[in-house]
Amino acid sequence: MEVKMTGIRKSFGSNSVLRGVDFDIQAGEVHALMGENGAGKSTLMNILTGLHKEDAGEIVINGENKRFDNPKEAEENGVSFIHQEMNTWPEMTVLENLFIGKELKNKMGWVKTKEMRTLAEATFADLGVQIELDEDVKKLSVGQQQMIEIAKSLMTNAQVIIMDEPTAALTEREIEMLFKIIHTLKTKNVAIIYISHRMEEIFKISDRITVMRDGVSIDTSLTKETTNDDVVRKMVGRDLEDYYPKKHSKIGEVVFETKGLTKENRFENISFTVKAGEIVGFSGLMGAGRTEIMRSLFGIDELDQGEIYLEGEKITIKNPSMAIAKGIGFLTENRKEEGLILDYSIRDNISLPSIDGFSKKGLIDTHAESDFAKLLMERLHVKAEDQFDSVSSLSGGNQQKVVLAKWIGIGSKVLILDEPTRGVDVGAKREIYQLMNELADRGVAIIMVSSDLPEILGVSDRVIVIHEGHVAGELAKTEATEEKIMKLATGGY
Amino acid sequence: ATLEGENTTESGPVEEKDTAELVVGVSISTLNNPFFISLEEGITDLADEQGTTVKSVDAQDDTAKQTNDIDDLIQQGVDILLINPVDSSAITPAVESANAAGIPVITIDRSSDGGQVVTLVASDNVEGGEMAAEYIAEISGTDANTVQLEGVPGASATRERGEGFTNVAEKSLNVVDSQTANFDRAEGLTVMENMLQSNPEIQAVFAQNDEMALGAIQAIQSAGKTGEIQVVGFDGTEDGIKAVEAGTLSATVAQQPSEMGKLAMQAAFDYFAGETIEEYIASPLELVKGE
Amino acid sequence: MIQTDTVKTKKRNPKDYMGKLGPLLALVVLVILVTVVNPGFISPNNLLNLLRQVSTNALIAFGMTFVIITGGIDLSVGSTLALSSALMAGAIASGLDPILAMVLSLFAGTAFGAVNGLLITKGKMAPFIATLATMTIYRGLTLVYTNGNPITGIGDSFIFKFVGRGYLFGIPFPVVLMIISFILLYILLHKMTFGRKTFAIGGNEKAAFIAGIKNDRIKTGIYAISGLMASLAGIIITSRLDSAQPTAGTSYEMDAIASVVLGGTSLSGGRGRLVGTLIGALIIGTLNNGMNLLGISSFYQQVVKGIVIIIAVLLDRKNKK
Amino acid sequence: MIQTDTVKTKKRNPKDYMGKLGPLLALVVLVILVTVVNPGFISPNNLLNLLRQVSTNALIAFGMTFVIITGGIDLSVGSTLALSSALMAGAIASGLDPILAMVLSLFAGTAFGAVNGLLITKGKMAPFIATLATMTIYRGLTLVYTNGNPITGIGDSFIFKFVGRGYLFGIPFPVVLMIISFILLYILLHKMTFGRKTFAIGGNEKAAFIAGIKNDRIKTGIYAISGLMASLAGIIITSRLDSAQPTAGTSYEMDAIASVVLGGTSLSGGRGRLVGTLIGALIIGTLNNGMNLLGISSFYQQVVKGIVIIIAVLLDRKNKK
Ligand SMILES: Nc1ncnc2c1ncn2[C@@H]1O[C@H](COP(=O)(O)OP(=O)(O)OP(=O)(O)O)[C@@H](O)[C@H]1O
Ligand SMILES: Nc1ncnc2c1ncn2[C@@H]1O[C@H](COP(=O)(O)OP(=O)(O)OP(=O)(O)O)[C@@H](O)[C@H]1O
Ligand SMILES: O[C@@H]1[C@H](O)[C@H](O)CO[C@H]1O
Ligand SMILES: [Mg+2]
Ligand SMILES: [Mg+2]
Repeated sequence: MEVKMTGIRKSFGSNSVLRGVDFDIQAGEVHALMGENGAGKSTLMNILTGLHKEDAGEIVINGENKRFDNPKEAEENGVSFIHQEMNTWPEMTVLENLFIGKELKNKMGWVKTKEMRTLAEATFADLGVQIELDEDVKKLSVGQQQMIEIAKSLMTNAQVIIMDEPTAALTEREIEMLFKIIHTLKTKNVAIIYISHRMEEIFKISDRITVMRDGVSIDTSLTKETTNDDVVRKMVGRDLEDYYPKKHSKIGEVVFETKGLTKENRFENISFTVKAGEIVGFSGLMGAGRTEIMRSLFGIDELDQGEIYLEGEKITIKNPSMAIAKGIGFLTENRKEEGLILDYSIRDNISLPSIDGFSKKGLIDTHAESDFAKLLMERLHVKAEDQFDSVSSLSGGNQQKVVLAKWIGIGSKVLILDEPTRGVDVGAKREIYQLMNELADRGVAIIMVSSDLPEILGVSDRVIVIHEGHVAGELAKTEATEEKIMKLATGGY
Repeated sequence: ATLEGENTTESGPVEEKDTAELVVGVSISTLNNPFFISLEEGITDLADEQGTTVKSVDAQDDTAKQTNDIDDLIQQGVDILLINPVDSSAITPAVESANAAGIPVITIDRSSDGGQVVTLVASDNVEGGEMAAEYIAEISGTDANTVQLEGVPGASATRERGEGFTNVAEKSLNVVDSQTANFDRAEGLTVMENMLQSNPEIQAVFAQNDEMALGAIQAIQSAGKTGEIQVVGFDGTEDGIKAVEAGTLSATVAQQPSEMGKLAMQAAFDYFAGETIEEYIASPLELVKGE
Repeated sequence: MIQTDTVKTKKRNPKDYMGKLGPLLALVVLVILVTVVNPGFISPNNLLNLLRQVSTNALIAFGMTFVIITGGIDLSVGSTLALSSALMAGAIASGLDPILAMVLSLFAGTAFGAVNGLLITKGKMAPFIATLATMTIYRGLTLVYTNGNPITGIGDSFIFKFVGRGYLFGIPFPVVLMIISFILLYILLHKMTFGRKTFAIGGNEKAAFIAGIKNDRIKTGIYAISGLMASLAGIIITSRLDSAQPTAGTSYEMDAIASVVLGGTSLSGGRGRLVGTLIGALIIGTLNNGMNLLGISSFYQQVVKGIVIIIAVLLDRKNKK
Repeated sequence: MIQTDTVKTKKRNPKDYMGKLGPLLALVVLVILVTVVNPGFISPNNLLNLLRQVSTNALIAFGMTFVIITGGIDLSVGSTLALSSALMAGAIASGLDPILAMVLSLFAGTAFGAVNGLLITKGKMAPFIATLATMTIYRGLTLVYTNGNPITGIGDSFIFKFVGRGYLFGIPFPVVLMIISFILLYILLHKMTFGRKTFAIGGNEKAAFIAGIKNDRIKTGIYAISGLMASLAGIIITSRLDSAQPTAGTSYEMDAIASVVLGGTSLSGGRGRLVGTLIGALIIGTLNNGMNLLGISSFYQQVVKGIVIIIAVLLDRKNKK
């Protein structure tokens, strides 16, 4: 199948998001679509699959002028879309999720469960994942849910598969698996549109790269004829210096320490320390339990056992409010569900954890609050008209910066960042790293959970590897390599 | 396929029973209203005196619930049913069920449109409505501008009092407005307030029960028209009588709910004593007026 | 093959069963309690009586289950019941064939439900406020149509009487209707794609749309079903009372919603079971019937009912943990 | 096409103003309509009368606004009103100082509200079902306490009479209470951290919790406020009726919720304004008062009220687009 989109334009209200995009895809190729957050990549794909309607432009499919009215129609015509935001039903089982809207049914309209089960098992086997089909999806990790989305798409026998940041929630292992599948699909002449902010992946699997900037397609070239720096330059419009900025901070005393943190069936005997000015990276496979450890020590989930020390003093944390009062901040991995109030303004989001600090006898000093928000926005280069813009109108990267701003604002001594750059473009990533460095300079102790191995290696002073709820090992910056981390992460020594 | 209430057990000669052995099922339309509380008290007081067992249920003004309640009483094998229907028509099948089970029925305050009942104990609501209208014409003059506060739409008391009132008012009063206030005091207040706004020259009010009348009196008071507007209520509840004594309520068509209950209970005793019972036992109505 | 992907929680988690059994357990405990105090409770006669009492609420609650699974609510069921019944009774009274009149009533109920659905989907109104408004409107129309009076003189036809007062092989016909409806709706909800879509809409409306589900159509259909069930309950009540009452069905939505929630269906949508609703309706019915049998005063009955609802919901929460 | 096509961005979006003005516009149109047909409507006397009628519903709706902003609902307000009033009247009748009795009533209302809050937060019950249960329980307790009879003989104290029947500079005292409550609650909701937290919980409960907000405490406080406002309304009603009615407040929750929604507060939480609620309450009050003035039969009144609610909500939706 061949698709050709030319001169695509689209505005949301007064916000013109696509201003003339040309994009094409040929059978059997992997075509990477690159661009900063908010460049319009997802919007372009939404138009292709009929979720949005273009204002102007032409779509030609197999030589025919054609557009789809809705995603279902696109899918029936062989174009499947794995969305950036997952479209799962948490309360329903894996099996039900896989077949929503396309259940196999007999002539009477009865659902044929057995046949669906067989088909699902086969697909999972192809993907190399083992997920219980009768489990509720809400009990799965983000990564596992992502695999379900991929499986869903594979089952449609699509000719074109759009993958919008499919690996953002995956770790190396699953990514390897996904790439194998992509190769198989290519041999079956399936075309893949691949969107990702992980540069190294792009060069590994794509045949062509199209770069978008501010709603315009800048360039399309063969992957083998271009370079990483080249693509980055086209995306951000200037040269980026080194990807992982140098960190100079002095590492001081131990600020934060845990001893024997345990939560039944989740993790056991987790002990570690973090020093002032230090960035400790937490690595591990999908579902290893990193997120759960952090949630428990921050008081979101309950801890069964263990002790927490802050600056040498034993502290108890029963809920986030207590953690914040002690000077601990936590950027959660799921910014839309737990990090932001999407409909609210940037200011209201930034000031939320510090709101009591702006109150005089309970009355909010809105001037001080606005100054505070403004300062942080400038400091973090949040791209927005002003602080009263609603967060939902920002691009993913800028949303992530708002969450970050909110935690920096409370003046934490200890900052836990769970997947801080998930779905964030290269430019913004670099700014976030720089920010982490600056915080470290000021003596903040930073814990960074990340599934992005290069990032772990590039940013951390020390790496702790979690395997099935246990600390599998610890590596100093100097000794850490991808191989060593993977070995620990998979239970090897 | 069969129907319930189809095969009425022939009510042969009544098996005489002593009051102390009797189990009486009582179904009251609602206990959210002082009137029916007095009614139930009338029944239980007499029953207690005679050592009779009473099983009482409250339909909360829901016709369907009352049918269920009566089924429950029939299940428990009561000897006789004293029913104060929520609605005269809707009670019919329940009475038929009781007939089929061979359980005699006495209705109180409101009749049953069908089935066989031993007797109906009630005051004549139509007559009461007429009494009220006549008294208003007497104190406020013929063709006085009068408004009516109606009870719960569809309730037989509402219909019958309205009917009686209209019978007389058509000829001798000038009815300027008539709205429902659901037998409720708070609604009586607001509805009256609004009526006063739209009809400043109201001279008299007929409220289909005392609760609404008392609400209307508050509205008249806050409009500063106490004394200018005559209010006539219905029921003769404790509060109503007090208001008549205080002169804020001109009159109330007093029913005697407790007496009604007693009469019904007594009829049940007489029935099981083998006496013949009148088809209709009138509970006294009395116009209680200030001086 | 990669092993690390497996989920630790297994399919047959005993706690899951507890969660599902929670409502049933509550019902059993309740039945035992009532029986101990008054053994007459479990006499076959009383049980049939109880089932007949339960049937109307159960029918309404079945429809409400669909609505609540989509994350909605239908406050208008009581008024829909009253209006469709009044129309039917009016038609019979003015000479229409009773069977046709009953069909008319079911159509009317379905239409009133569909109006709710359209307000919610096309009008994008919150279900609570849309059905609150139609609750008032349908009730008002009933009062206007009946002029506040019950409609009587409708009871000649055997078929019509049979619907509410008949027995089939010793089982009250309303109970038969309840069982048939249960089976049909069970299949619709749990075995057919319509049900899957219902759950999908409740679980994640946006994702359902993207998955090609015609949310608006399904939702309108669901509110129509709710209206249909309300009008069916209305036919039974009208037949049982031999008259259409203008105030019929007042506040029935509350018992129906309570039954659905007691049955374990979540008010936030996306989760629920029809068999749970049946059990919920039986709990409410047993409470009503049992407390009458135990001679508890109607004032205390309300207190007890509220407390039982709280306890049952809390227990269910606990089991689900 | 999916719904999110809209930009709900700028604070200073002119369409937003339209959205905010929507309810006010509806009110103005309504007032003009009624006045044209019956000029008596805008006589100062009737307006004061209208405001006094509105005051109790407005007070309850103010509390309800907080509840709805958190994404909750409080069905128990009417029963809370009745129970706290009955307790107060009982206390006065048995000789307690009326002022103390009024304070007692406010405390009681607050406590009943807090019980709702605890069921919802600690018991993790859905607000709808928790307050549905307490609605039944509080009503039952009221009936038990009053034995179904109104409590009378409480009207001797000037202060007590004044609360419902007094005038301050020609303004009915209930209206004064409404204005004072409005100002205090406005500050609480829109100017203080408590309000900010209320919105945050409604906007995203999880995010609010993680940001260190004590959700449970705030929510419990909010339901307590709702109870407090209901009991305040109860004092006014009791004073006006010179007696505590066991059935007082029945179905008041519906008018309160309708007022809140008409005022533009979203039932899904996170969005709302107290001034909107005031306007919403005025719309409902104008409807009730106006239709009486126009002599519309009470049956049709219900139909009209429902239709106006639908139209107002639809217009509001439209403006917000
Ligand atoms: N439904 C919508 N309504 C209004 N604005 C929208 C909508 N969808 C997207 N936008 C805006 O369009 C722009 C492009 O968004 P899009 O999601 O296409 O970016 P993207 O290139 O996929 O970015 P990312 O890498 O962060 O996913 C953004 O500024 C976004 O805020
Ligand atoms: N509520 C739950 N019920 C059952 N299992 C759960 C639940 N929450 C998490 N898990 C499981 O616990 C394990 C740890 O998950 P966690 O999210 O902490 O992993 P992680 O190391 O942060 O990985 P990820 O990259 O997926 O976030 C996973 O296997 C997950 O499926
Ligand atoms: O006779 C009673 C009383 O008047 C009561 O106030 C309302 O219902 C009627 O049936
Ligand atoms: Mg995107
Ligand atoms: Mg994680």
